[in-house]
Amino acid sequence: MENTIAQIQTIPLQYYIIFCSALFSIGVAGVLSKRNAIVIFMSVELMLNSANLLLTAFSAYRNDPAGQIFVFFIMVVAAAEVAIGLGLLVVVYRSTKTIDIDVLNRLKW
Amino acid sequence: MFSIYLFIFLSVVALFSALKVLLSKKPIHSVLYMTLTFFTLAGHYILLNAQFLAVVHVIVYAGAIMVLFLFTMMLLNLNLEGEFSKSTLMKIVAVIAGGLLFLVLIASLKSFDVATVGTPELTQIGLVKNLGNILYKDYLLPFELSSILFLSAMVGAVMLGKKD
Amino acid sequence: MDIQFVLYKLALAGIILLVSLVIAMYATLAERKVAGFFQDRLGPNRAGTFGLLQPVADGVKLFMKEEFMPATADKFLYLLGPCLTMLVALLSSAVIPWGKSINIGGVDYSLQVADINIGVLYVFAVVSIGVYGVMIGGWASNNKYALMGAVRAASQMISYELAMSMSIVTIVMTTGSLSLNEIVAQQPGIHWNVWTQPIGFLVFTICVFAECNRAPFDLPECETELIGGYHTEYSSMKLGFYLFSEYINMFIASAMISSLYFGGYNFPFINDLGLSQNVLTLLGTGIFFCKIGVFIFLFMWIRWTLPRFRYDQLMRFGWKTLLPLAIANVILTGFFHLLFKN
Amino acid sequence: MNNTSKYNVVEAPEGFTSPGIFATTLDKAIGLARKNSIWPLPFATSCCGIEFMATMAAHYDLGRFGAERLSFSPRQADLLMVMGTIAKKMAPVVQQIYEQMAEPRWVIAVGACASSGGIFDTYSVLQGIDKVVPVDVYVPGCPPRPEQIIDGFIKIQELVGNETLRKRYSPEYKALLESYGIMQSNV
Amino acid sequence: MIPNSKNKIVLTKRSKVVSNKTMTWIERLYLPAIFQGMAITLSHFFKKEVTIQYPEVQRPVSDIYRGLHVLKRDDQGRERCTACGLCALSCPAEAITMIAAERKEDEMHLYREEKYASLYEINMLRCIFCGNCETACPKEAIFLTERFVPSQTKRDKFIYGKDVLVEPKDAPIDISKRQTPEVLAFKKDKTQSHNK
Amino acid sequence: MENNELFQNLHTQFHESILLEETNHDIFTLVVEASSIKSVIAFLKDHENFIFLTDLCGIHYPDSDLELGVIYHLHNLVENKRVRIKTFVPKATPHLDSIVEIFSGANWMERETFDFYGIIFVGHPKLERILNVEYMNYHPMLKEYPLEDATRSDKDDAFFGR
Amino acid sequence: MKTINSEHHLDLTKKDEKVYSTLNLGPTHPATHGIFQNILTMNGETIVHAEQTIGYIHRAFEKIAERRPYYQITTLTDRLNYCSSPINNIGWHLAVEKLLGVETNKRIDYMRIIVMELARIADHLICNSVIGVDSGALTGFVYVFEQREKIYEIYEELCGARLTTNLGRVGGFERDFSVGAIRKIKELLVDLPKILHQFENLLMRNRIFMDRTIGVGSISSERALNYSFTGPCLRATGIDYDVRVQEPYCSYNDFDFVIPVGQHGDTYDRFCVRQTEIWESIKLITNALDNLPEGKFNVEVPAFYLPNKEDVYSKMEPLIGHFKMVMGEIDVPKKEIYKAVEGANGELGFYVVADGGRSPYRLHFRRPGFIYYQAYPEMITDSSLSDAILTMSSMNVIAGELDA
Repeated sequence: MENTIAQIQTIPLQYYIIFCSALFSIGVAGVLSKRNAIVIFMSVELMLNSANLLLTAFSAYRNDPAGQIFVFFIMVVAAAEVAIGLGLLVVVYRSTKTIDIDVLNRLKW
Repeated sequence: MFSIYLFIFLSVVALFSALKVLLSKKPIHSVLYMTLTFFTLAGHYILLNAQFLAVVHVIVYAGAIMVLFLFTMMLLNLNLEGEFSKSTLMKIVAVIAGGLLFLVLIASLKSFDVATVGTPELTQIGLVKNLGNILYKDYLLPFELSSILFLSAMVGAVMLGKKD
Repeated sequence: MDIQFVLYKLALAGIILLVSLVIAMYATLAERKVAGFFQDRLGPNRAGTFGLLQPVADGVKLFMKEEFMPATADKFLYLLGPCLTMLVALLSSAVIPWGKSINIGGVDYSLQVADINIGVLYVFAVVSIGVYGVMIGGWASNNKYALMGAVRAASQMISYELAMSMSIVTIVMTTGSLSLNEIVAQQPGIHWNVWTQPIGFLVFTICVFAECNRAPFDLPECETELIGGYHTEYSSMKLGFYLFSEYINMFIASAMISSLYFGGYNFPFINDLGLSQNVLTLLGTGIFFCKIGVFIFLFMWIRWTLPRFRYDQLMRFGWKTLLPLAIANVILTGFFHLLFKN
Repeated sequence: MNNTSKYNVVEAPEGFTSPGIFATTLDKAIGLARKNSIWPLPFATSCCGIEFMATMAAHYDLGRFGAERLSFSPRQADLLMVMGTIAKKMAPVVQQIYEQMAEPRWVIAVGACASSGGIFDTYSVLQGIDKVVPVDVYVPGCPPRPEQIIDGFIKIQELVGNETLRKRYSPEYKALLESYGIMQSNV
Repeated sequence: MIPNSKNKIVLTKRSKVVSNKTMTWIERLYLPAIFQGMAITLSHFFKKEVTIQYPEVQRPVSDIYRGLHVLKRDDQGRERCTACGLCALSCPAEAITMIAAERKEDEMHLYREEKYASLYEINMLRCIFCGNCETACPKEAIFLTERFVPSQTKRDKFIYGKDVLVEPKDAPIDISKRQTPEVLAFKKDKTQSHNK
Repeated sequence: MENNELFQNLHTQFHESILLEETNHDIFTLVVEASSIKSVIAFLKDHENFIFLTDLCGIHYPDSDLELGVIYHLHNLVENKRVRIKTFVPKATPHLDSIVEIFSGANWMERETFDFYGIIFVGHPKLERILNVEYMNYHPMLKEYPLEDATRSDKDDAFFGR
Repeated sequence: MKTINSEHHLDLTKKDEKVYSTLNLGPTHPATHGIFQNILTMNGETIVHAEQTIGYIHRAFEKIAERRPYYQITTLTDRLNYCSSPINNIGWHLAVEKLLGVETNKRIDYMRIIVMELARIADHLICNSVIGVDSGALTGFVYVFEQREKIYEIYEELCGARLTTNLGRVGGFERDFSVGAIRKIKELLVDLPKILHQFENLLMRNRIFMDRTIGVGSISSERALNYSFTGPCLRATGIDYDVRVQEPYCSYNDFDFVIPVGQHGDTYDRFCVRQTEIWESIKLITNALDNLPEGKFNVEVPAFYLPNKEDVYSKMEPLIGHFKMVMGEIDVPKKEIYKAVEGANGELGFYVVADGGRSPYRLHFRRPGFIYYQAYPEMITDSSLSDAILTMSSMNVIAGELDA
């Protein structure tokens, strides 16, 4: 198994950077273009993930574990964020009957 | 060279499904494409020999977060995206903005000297043993703090979920 | 990476696939027979002697039944649901150590498809995505009962996963490894983990029952409330996949219980027999399957004895009883570990 | 005044046989499998339902024939067992259940009420379910003893075992269903 | 005197509250009751199965079981039925159809009385096997037996005519177990015209 | 006799509304004018402890002026007394006050009576057919309608003298 | 206290529309046993409103009864509450006997008590085991069904049928208890308690079951009386109303038995009340069988009890009487009577209006199930779907009785 892993490093780092920026941009476009709060939420997750992958890639290439630890913490935060976010969404939905963010433009309903 | 093909395959699938997340009519399809994206990302982690992260990624993202999304969606019983969507203008603007951002990032890469990153070498840091050692020795405080964060998030979610 | 290695792994995977399918097949028969015996009746005995051809008959019938697709269903997801369930059910058998290695021609062949050093985590990952098949199927059917079954399945699986992982943490703490192979190897003879981790074993078993949607946690498909739950709208082999994957899950779960807590292929006096390594391995594998059989029987025994929980009680039980119990177990184990190991 | 029913009442059929179509070896093998794996949908409305419970219970054990897996979802069932009185109010429901069942499907009318109305020759009771769905086997008795229900089940097994796979595509079968106004889904 | 929670009406002195809803802490633990239940089911696991393998093994039915009807002949092989119509009248399901005919001279050996049923049909799908016809028969002609009516694939096969209902001459069906001891004693008295 | 006492009480309360008192039946029977049925029953419940509505059903006398009748059975559980109250309405205007407000249990019994006889209970929360199909256009328990299902084909009525 | 009727006050304002979903429970849902339809308005898994539709097996019993002679109505009563048809049979016979003013002797009474209590046991067994089935424990159901099978055998010995017995006649029984029947009853009295103990041990003190049933579908005694509850459902609310004690028939007052009552009228109360009633019935049967007096198994009822067969075969007078009875040319007093017996589900009443003809002018069955089932929406509001299903099975609404 180890020698298969050795081959991995033949992938140039730029590829990762390009891939992750593409993913990130898709996430940005999603946040901007969607009105469904859940999909927006997912786009945010997409952006987070592209950052995660890039961090891991850097950490692997630089042989520095800090990057992966960082990813680990991001995942924890993301999980917490989703739990709260979706909880909020459900509450919002209960009181307004919609999750369309363009309707939710007031701070009070 | 096997791994480069694998990388390209994973990346293409990931980008495709990430686009489908945005383009799908039904939110439930978005969720499922999102899950697919996450699986491809897990593949990327394995390519980088970050086994632990890959598995945690699957457990956390595919196993918990996306299930939560799906669950919320079913709970709210939302099937219709068609009833509201942004105006075409906004969509175009969004795509342009995303595209521009991509261009900027690529452009910045051009001025960035990859050689400074270091030489790729056989890495073992992604294995659970090494990661665990570092996590519990050097990063013990953040670890504990994150657990407190998690706990408070849980309490918060429970409080939110309570009916009135 | 020589071709021989690949071939051997492929063959092993194929054999395990086959074995788990056959075992699941006959688990369906066993369930019906065992239910019969528990209820003072005979169970299927017309298809072949002792009803041995019953699973075959069921399979052929399901294959030949009309492929039905509800008009309002989401076609693609409707098909995806059962396939995903089946796929996921078969995935987790890869990391289970079925036995020690066999020595042929001086080369050791391990009876484990992939000795991943994070095998336990791998199993968790697979289990955690197991819920998708059920959710997608229930959603795609566009039927209220199916949707309710799917929602129940999702919340149940997520909730019980937590307590399950907490109960395994203690195993990881005592063995110091995430590799299933290693965990099994650390339980020689009768030094099984169950003696040191009785609470963990209890919590793990209960959670596994919930993860497999078996009674008393069979809410997602309970007949008297939700007709068929998430598979209400499924017919033919798509239904077969759902029913079948339940038994595969049960098989894998039993294998997990026996390798985590009951020493896997280890058995008492293993070293006093003075047998050659290959014989010992085969014997160990046999013992392992016997242990699995016992747990499959336990699954059935419980199912035909207990009433099921109500949805909210199930949730309360998972979050307020099992999870604190598992956490307390972790703390206790850590405490004892510090006290006695150092 | 009496003609108040909305549903389509068809004359009772003379049962359905498949003339001129002979079972091949494959048919026989599949028939053998099918007949040992008939999953019934118990449509129990009254007394006969209680006797059906007795049939399922320890003394008679319908499970011996591989039929103890009751399918309450019509999609999954092979055999519709109508047990008990079917009132005119219920008739459309029976027909709907039949329509929802996936092919191949069989129907057994258990007991006098389901088969013919029994003693309830009244304005509110359907005089036999063969007015709304085609029936394969009738079991007499009010209610039939479990032995008779098993007899009826064995008769169904014989039908199933000797049926050709092509029966469901045959014009006779289609005509039969059409006479009941039942749409075949995708045969 | 309308009852409310404080003022419950008590009608008798025999009442006793039977439901105990407070759980002891052992019962709260789930496990003891579960183990007890498992012990019970396991004890049945090793018990002998009570199943009767029906088509091969017949369960004995009672002597007076009400199954398929029989139209009796007398000792000389003549049909007993005299077509009085009481059975049809007493049938709640209206399942019996009969047409009476006058006996001709040359039919003395076939029919016992001057009138006989030229057509006697029972619709077995309608029949509810209540036994009213047997009770109503004043001529000892119709009885229910412990035989079952088999299921059929066609509805019209359930109209049982005389060919099925009348007992064969060479194989009479014993119904004496259904008759009361008084009737059986009476049957021995051959001086009675009924028994000749 | 206590029945007399009960009758006296009712009589002082309702005067002419109580049309008839019959004692030749098994239980004390009153015939009450249709207009005051609700108040009589309310009185019996509140003042005479008839707290339990045992039964409510209709009856049809085609030859009488007031064709349709409703029969109430009330039960005084504590003293174990039963009373039967009858009331009659003409078929042309079969209107009667509903007693659902007094006894919730009367709800379906009244619906059933409506279904069978067409008696309209004024004030009933949901007076619809309950047992029969909704599109049925007659009230089947009226004496003039036949029992049999017209579609039965395997019977010849001539044999049964009916 | 809840409002009078929950059927018509749900305010579905526009805001709520999206939250509530409707769920059609039945008529083919497995837990409704084939016949009831409940349209539930759900908020998630909580029921906010229920609407019932019944009549899916309406068979026009009362119309048939107006066209059939008195003795043929026995076959109808069989099919009312088919789980305990002998009680209905004998109840009907008692009603006719009351109409005719016939007194029966003690032997008939005791025989009737044995038969009726057997029927009560059979009915309660099926109800309680179905509660088990609906809560997921199927095995107990099969165990008690073995015992029900034994009760069937006893019926078969007594009358020749298992379920719809057509048992007994006006004025007594058609035939005496056979030796085999008495032997089988004694065997049952030995076997049933063992299995019943096992069944209770499987469920009664099991916390899962207790959690599922306690507080589920409860109704106050006040509301229950207002809804005219009777039988175990009323007794579960704490009111000890039992027709066997209030208006003793069939010499029930010769025996001393406990009337079990519950506390809050919930599913667990109903389960326990039924379970205790089974034990009391076993005692009653044992007592009645031990004290079974000698005597005839029928009394002379000139208009109804058919003459002995041997007399019909040989003598003119009985033959004419036999013909008259079967044809229904009989003298019945012009009278109205109401006779109630304690059916398995509550007060089973027969209101007979006799005009002297061969069939009753009007026969109304007071069907306890029909009357108390209307409280079902009130009982399940604000509970979950699972609770609704357990409540339904614990109310033991029998379709034949419900829809007549």
